[in-house]
Amino acid sequence: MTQSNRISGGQIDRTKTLRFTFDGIPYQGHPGDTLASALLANGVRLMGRSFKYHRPRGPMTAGSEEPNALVELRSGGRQEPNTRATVAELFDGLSANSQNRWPSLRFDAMGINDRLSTFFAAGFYYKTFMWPKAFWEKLYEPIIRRAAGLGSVSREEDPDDYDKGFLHCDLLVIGAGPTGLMAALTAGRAGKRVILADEDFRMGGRLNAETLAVGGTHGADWAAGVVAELASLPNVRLMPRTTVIGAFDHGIYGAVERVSDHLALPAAGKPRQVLWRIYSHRAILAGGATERPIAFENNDRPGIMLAGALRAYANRWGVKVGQRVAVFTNNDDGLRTAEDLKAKGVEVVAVLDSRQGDEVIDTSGRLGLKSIIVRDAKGRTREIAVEALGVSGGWNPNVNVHSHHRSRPVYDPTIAAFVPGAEGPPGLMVAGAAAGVLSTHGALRTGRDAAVEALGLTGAADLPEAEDAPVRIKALWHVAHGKGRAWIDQQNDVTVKDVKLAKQENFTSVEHLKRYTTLGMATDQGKTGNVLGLAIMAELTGRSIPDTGTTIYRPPYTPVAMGALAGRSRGTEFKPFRLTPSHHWAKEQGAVFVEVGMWLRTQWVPKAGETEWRQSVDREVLATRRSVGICDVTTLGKIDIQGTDAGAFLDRVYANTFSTLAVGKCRYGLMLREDGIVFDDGTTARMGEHEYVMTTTTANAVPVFRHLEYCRQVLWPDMDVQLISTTEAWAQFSVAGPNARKVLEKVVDQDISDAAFPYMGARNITVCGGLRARLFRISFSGELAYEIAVPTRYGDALLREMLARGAEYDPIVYGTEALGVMRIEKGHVAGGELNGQSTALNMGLGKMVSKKKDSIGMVLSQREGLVEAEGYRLVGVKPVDPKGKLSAGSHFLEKGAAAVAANDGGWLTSKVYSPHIGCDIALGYLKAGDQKIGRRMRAVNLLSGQDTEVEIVSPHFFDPEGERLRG
Amino acid sequence: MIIHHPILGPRDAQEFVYLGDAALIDRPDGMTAGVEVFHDWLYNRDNPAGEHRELWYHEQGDRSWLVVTRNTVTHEITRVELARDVARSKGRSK
Amino acid sequence: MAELQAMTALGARQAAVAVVGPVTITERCDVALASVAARRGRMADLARAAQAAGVPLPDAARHAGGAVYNAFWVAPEMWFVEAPFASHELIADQLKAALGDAASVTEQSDAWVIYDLTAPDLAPLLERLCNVDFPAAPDGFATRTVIEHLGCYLIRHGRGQVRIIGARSSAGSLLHALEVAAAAAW
Amino acid sequence: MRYSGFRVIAEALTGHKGWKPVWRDATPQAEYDYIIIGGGGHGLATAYYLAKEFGQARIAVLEKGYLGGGNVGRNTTIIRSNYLLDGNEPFYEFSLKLWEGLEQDFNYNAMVSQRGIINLIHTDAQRDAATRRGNAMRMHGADAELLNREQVRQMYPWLNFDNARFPIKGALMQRRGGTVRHDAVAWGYARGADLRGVDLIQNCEVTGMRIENGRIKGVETTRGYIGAKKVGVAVAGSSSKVMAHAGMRLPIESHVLQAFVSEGLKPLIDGVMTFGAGHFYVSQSDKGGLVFGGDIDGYNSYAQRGNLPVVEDVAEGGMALMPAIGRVRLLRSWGGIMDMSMDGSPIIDKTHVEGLYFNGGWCYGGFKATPASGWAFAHLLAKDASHQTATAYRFDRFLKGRMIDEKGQGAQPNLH
Repeated sequence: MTQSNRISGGQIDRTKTLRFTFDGIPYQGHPGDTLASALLANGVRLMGRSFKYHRPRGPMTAGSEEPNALVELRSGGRQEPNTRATVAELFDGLSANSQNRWPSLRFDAMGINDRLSTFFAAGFYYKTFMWPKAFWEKLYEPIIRRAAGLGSVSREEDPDDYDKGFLHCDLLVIGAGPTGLMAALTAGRAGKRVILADEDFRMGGRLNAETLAVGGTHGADWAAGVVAELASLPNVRLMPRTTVIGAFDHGIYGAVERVSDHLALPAAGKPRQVLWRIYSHRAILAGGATERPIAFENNDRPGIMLAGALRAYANRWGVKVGQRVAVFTNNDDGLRTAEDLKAKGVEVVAVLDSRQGDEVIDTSGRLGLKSIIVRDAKGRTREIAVEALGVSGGWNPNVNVHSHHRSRPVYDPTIAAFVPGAEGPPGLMVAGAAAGVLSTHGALRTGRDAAVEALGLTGAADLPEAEDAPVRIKALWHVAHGKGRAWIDQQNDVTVKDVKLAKQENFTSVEHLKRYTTLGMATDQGKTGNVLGLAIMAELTGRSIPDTGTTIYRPPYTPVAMGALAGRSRGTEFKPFRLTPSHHWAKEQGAVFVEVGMWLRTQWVPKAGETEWRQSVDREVLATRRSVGICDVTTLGKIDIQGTDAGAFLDRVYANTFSTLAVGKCRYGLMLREDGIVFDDGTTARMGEHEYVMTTTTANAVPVFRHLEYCRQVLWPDMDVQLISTTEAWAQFSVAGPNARKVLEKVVDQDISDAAFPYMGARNITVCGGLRARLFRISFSGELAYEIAVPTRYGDALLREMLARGAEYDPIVYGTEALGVMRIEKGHVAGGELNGQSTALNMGLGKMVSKKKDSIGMVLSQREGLVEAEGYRLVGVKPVDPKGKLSAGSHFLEKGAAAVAANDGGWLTSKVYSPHIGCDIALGYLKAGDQKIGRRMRAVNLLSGQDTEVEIVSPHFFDPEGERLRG
Repeated sequence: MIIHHPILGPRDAQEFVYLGDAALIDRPDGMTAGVEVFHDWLYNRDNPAGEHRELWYHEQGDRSWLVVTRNTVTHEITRVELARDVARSKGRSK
Repeated sequence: MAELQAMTALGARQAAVAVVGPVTITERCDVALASVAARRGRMADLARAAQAAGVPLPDAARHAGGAVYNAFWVAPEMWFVEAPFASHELIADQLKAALGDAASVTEQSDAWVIYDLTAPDLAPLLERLCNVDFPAAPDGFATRTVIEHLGCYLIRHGRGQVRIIGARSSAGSLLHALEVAAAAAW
Repeated sequence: MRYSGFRVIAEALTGHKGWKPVWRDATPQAEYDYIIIGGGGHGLATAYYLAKEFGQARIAVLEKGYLGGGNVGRNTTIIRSNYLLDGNEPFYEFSLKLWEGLEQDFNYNAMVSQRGIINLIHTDAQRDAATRRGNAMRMHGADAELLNREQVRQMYPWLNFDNARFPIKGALMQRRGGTVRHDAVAWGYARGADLRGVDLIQNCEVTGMRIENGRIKGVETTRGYIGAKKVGVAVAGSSSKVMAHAGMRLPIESHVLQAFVSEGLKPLIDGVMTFGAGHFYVSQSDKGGLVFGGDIDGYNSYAQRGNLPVVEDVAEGGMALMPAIGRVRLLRSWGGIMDMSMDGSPIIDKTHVEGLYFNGGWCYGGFKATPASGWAFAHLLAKDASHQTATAYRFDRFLKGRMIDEKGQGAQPNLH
C-alpha cells in the first residue's frame, strides 16, 4: 500500500511503519500519525456518515472537536464506538470500521434520507406519527430507533481496567500550547508544584501544526525544548494524553489520562485510562481556540475541512488532503493555510477571501469533493475542480472549562468570537487563545503573566520572540445563496434552513434553537457549529449576537469513557466485601452466603444430601429449638458508650429508659427518629456505672453512630459521653436452644447458671482458660439464648471450640434464613417491619415510648395521624389451610372483597415457613390489626395469582409467655 | 467541594455527610414544647438562595459535626465552625 | 489463652506479606490498639496521667512515638494508642489502670487490620489510592481517608514508609486494592 | 394550525413556508383571572387544562426565562406510576393515563413511548418490597409484574448476571412505563394553551406579590405589575424563593440533581431500568444516547451544576450493572434544582393567602407528574378544591403526621 498523499516533513517517525485496517482494508502509517492523518495519507477522505441524512463525511478537523470522522475502533469487548479518527493515535495492528451505515460506507441504504431531506426538516417528528395511536411504539419509533444512534456496543464486558487517582498542585495548566508551556515554565522555574495537562499525545499545541518561529527556531522545536526542560524539573508533572474534563468546586478538576489507548493492549496490570481528580490552588486555562467553518451549500463533503486542519495535516503529519486545493476564508489566518501548503508544494488553485467579495456558494462530489462553485464580488460564478477545500470562519476561544460554573462568555467583535466572561471558577485564569489572544506572542506573554499573577511571583522570564499579528477578520457566518442546504452542525445535520424554520416557529431563544433543531447536541457538543447557529439566529431575529447568547457549557469537555469514571468499582469489586469471623469456617462447610449491605453472611449451611434450601433451613431451625444452634451475629452494630452522662444520654436517644438499668443487665431499646418513626432497635447493656454497650441493626450501624455523634456534639454538647464503634472488635455468636447453656458452660470459665447469670444478664467473662470475652443473655429466637463475644481474631477458634466441646448436644450452625424463621415465630420486628414508615404503636410497642422524659421523636410521635386507632398494627398471619401459601408483600383483603385500593387492609411484611408450626407464617401490618385477632381474611398477591385465606393471630407464634427464654 | 475543617484544614467534601440547615441545632425541649413548635423546627426551612449555615459530619475523618457557611448559588464557603462550639454559643448544654 | 488459636484478618495463621513491584505490604498482627478519649472537662487530668504512663497524646492529625506506647490523633480529645500485642493483649485494661477515670478507654485491637507499606517512594501508589497530599505531608502525619470505599487511617512514617489501618472485616478487599494499585503505579 | 402527517408532507413540498409560530409572544395585560408563575411543564400544563378542561379564560403564564427551561427541559424523561402509597399511586396512575392520550389531546407528538420500566431486585427483602408495591399498584388499577432472574436475562442478557457483587434476582416491571421527549411536552402544552388564548409571557420574572388583607391582588414582575384574581405558583426548584414573596417558609430544600447522556449508540436498551444495588437508572433515547442518572449531590444548592463524586458514583453503578459500557462515552452532564420535600412527596395546596396556590416539592419525580399536576392544580385553582387524586398533597400533612414517605427516610430531604 502506498501513502499516496504523504508529503515531506511532519512530526512522524518515517523509520517505522505501522499497519492498520479500516473497514477491513489494510493501510500503512507511521508513529505520530492519527488514524485520520494516516487514512488521509493513503488518499482516504470518506470516513463516516452523518446522523440524520447519512451524508458521506470525511474529517473536518484535526482535533478533538471532530464531528464527522467517527469510527468504531477495535472489536469484541474492546469495541469503541464513535471514536474520533482525528485523535485516535495510530498503533501497529489497529483495526477500525466505519459506523452508522449499511451495507457499506460507500453505499449506505439510509442515504435515502438525504434525498428525502425536505420531509425531515427540524422538528418534523413533533407534528406527525400521532395516528393511529398505537403505531408510535409499534411502527414509527422502532424504525426511528434502528436508524438512529451512531456506533454500536458489542455487549461484551470491557476487559480493560481503569484506575482513579488524586493529584495536588500549586498550579494546574490546562493545555500545552505556547500559552500553557510558557505558564508552566514560569511556574516550574519558580519551584512551584505544577501539573501541565494536554489532551494531545504531543505537547506543543498549534506550534506543532504551524510553521511559525518562536525564539528564532521552529515553534515545534521550541516547544520540544520547553517540554524537555519541564520534564527535568522534579516539581513539574507533565501529563500528555490527558484531557481536563471539567472544573468543579473549590479548585478540583477532573482529568482523564489515556494510558494505553495508543497501544494494542495495555501492559500487564496497567489500566487503559485513569481518572485523576486534581486539587489545585490555582489553574490556568490555556486550552487554545477552535476554528469554525462558514456555512455554504454542500459544505460538508469529504475533503472540505477547516483551513487550520488542512494546514495541520500538511505541517504536522506530512499529508496533503488532495492534489488540488482551495482555501475559503474571512480572516488572515486562513491565508496561512494557502502559504503553508504552497511551501509544501501542494497546488493551491484558489484562495477565496470573503473580505474581497469571493465566496464559495456550492460544491460537488458525492463521496468526496470534486469541485467548488465560487462567486466573486461582481457576482460572477465559476466552478473549480479541487479535492480539498480549507475553510476558515475565524477562531472560537475554548471557553468551555471556564464556563463550567455557568459563567456566560461575552462576545468580542474584534475577533468575532466569544471570550471568557468575568465570573469563572474561582482560582481559574484564562490565557492565550482561550482568552481571545490569538497571536503566538500574545499566547506566550499571557501565559507567562497568568502564572506570575496566579502564584504571586516576583519577576518574570523574558519572552522568546514570536509573531504578533493582529486578528483581521470580517465576520461571515453563512453564504447567502440558493435553496440548498448549508451545514452548521455537521454531525446532527442541522442546516441554515433549520435555523430559519426555528425562527419562523418562534423557537428563537438559543436554548429553544438547540433543543428544537438538535444544534450542538452531537458528540462534539457544537464546538465548531454552535456559534454559527446562534449568529445566524441573531441575524434572523435582528438581535445582536451578545443578546442572543450561548447555551450552557457543561462537563465533560470531551466525552469520557464510562469505565474511567467507574474505575475499579465494577464486577465483584463494585463494593468491598465485609466478611464475618466465621466466614472461613462456613466456607469450609460449603455454606451459602447472602449479601447484607457489604457483609457476606451465612444464609444456611447445607449438609450432605440436602438438595433444597428449605431442607437445610428447616433442619437448622428444628435442631436449634430441639437442642442448640449457633449463629454469627457479628454484623450487628456495637457502640461503646462511656462517660458520666452515658445513662442520661441513652434516655434521650432511646424512647425507653436506660439510666435505671442495673449494671450487669441489658435491655431492649427502641430508637425513634425525630419525626416519631422507629429508626432502629437493639439491645443495650450496662457493663459498668458509666459504660454501656449498644447494639444496632446491621443495616443501621453507621447511621445510628452518626446520629449519636450528632446528639452528643450538637444537641447536648456538654454531656460527658464518649463513643466508639466496636462492631468489628468482637466476634459475636448467638447460642440458642434448650442446651445453649450446656454448650456455653464448656467454654465459659465462670458460673453461668440461671441463678448466677439470669435472663437479660450482661457480663465481662473469660473463656477457654482466661480469654477476655463478653456474655449477654438475650434471645432473638425465643429460646434460652446467649450472645457470646470474643476478640475477633479468636472468633473462628471459639466457634470450632463450641462445636467440638459441645458435640454431645449436636450443636448446629444456622444462617440468616433460620434466624429469620425463629425471629418471626417469636414475633420480633426486623427489616420488613423496620421500614422507616412505622411507629412504635404500629409495631405494638407503643408503650415503650416514655412521655416522662424528653427523647428524640417523643413529641412528634404523638401527632394525630400517627396515633389513630385504625392505623396499622403488627399481627401474625397463618393460612387457614396449613398447606396454604403466603408471600411477603401480599395485601390483606376481607373475604369477598374486590382487590381494589379502597379494600386494602395492609400487607405481609415478612414470611417464612415454620417447621415448628408446620406451615407458612407471616408478620404483617394490618389496619386496626390489634382489633382483628382471630379474624379470617385473605392474603392476596395479585402478581402471582396467590389468594390465601388466613387467620389473623398474635405476632408471637412461639412460646408467647417467654417461658423458654427464661429457662 | 473542599471544606476547611477548623482542626484539620482543607478536606474533600466527599468525606462528609450532609444533614441540612444549622437551625436544626435549636431543638426545642420536648418537655415544654408541643407538636406545633417541633413541627415548625423539623419541617420548615428558609432554604435561601445565598448564604446558608448548614450541618456537615466528617464521617470519613474525625467525626466532628461542623457548621459550614456556604453560598448555595456559588458554593463558596466563607466559614467553618465546630458545631459543638456553635451549639454552646446558642446556650445548649446538657 | 493458648487454648484458642488466633486467626488473622485475612483468615490465615500467619501475617501476610505481599510484594508488588517496589512495594512490600506487610500485615501486622502484633500491634495492640485501644482508643483513649478524654472525659468531658478532664483533658488536663488525662494529659497528666498519660505523660506519667508514657502515652503520647499528639496534636491533631499527628502520630507520636513513645517508649512503649505510640499514639495518633483520631478526633478532638481522642487518640488511638498502639503497643506491642505480645505485652499488651490487654491494652485497654492496662490503659484504664494508668489513666483512671479521666478517660474512656476502649479495646480496638481486633477491629482493624494493619498493613505496613514500604518502598523507596510511596507517592506513586498513594496517589492512586486516596486524596491525601502525601508528598506534602510531613512524617508523623496521621489522617483518616478513604481507599476504594473503605475508611482507613493512614500514618506517614516516611516517604517510603506508611501504615494503613482499615476495617478488619474488609481486610481482603483492602489488600486487593493496595495490590492492584501498586501493579498499576509502576 | 393542526399538525398531521399530511400537513408535514404538504409543507415539505412547498418549502415549509406555512408553519406558524408555535406560540405567540404575548405582552402582559393589566389583569388576569389567573396568573400561573412558572412556564415549565407543570405551569404550562396547568394553564392548558385550566383553559381546556375547566373552561377558564384570562390566563397568563409568567416565565422568568424561556418556556420549558425548568426541570421539564432538564430531566431523564421517564414516565411511570410504580408508587407504593395511597397518597401517591392514584395521582401518578392518573398522570400515566393522561400521558397515554396526551399527544392526540394536544396535537403534538411528544413521543410518549411505553417501552416498559424495570426495577431490578437483588435481595429477598427487595423482592418483598417489590411485591408489596406491585400489589398496591395493581389495586390502584396500574399494571405491575414481578419478573424472575431468567425473565430479566431474556430481556437484557448482557447485564452482569455472572460476576456481580449484588446478583440480579428479578425485577418489578411496569410495561406501561416508558419515556417521553421532554422538551416536546413543554412545547405541546405551550402550543395548546396559546391556541386557547393563554398569554405566555417569557423573560418575565416575578419579583413580589401584592397581598392585601390576606388576599392576593397581583404580582410585581420585571415587566411591571400584573393584577390577578388567583395566582398559582409552579416553580419547582425556586419554590422557596417565590413563596418568600408571600412570607412563607416551606417544607422544602433545593438540591442539585445531575443527569447524564452518552454519545449516540445503536439500540442497546429498549426500556427503562433501575439498578437496585447502586445509584443508577438508565434508558436510551430515540436518538441513541443512554440517558442516565443516580442520586442527588446531597447538599442545598441553587447552582444548577454538580460535582464529580456523584458522576463517579453513577458511573460505578452503571459499570456494575452493565460491564459492556466501559468504552461508551459520557457526553454531557447537567444539573437541575430539585424541590426536595420533607417526605419525598409533592404539595398541591392552597396557602394562608386567599387566592394564592402552590404546586411544588416534586423532588426528582416531577416530570412524570406533569399532566396530572397540571390537571390537579387547574382543578384546585378553578374549583378551590383538591382533585380527587391529589387530596393528600397538603401542607398540613406534616403537622398532622400524615407523611407520604415512599422511601421511609423521614424529615431529611436529601435522603428522598
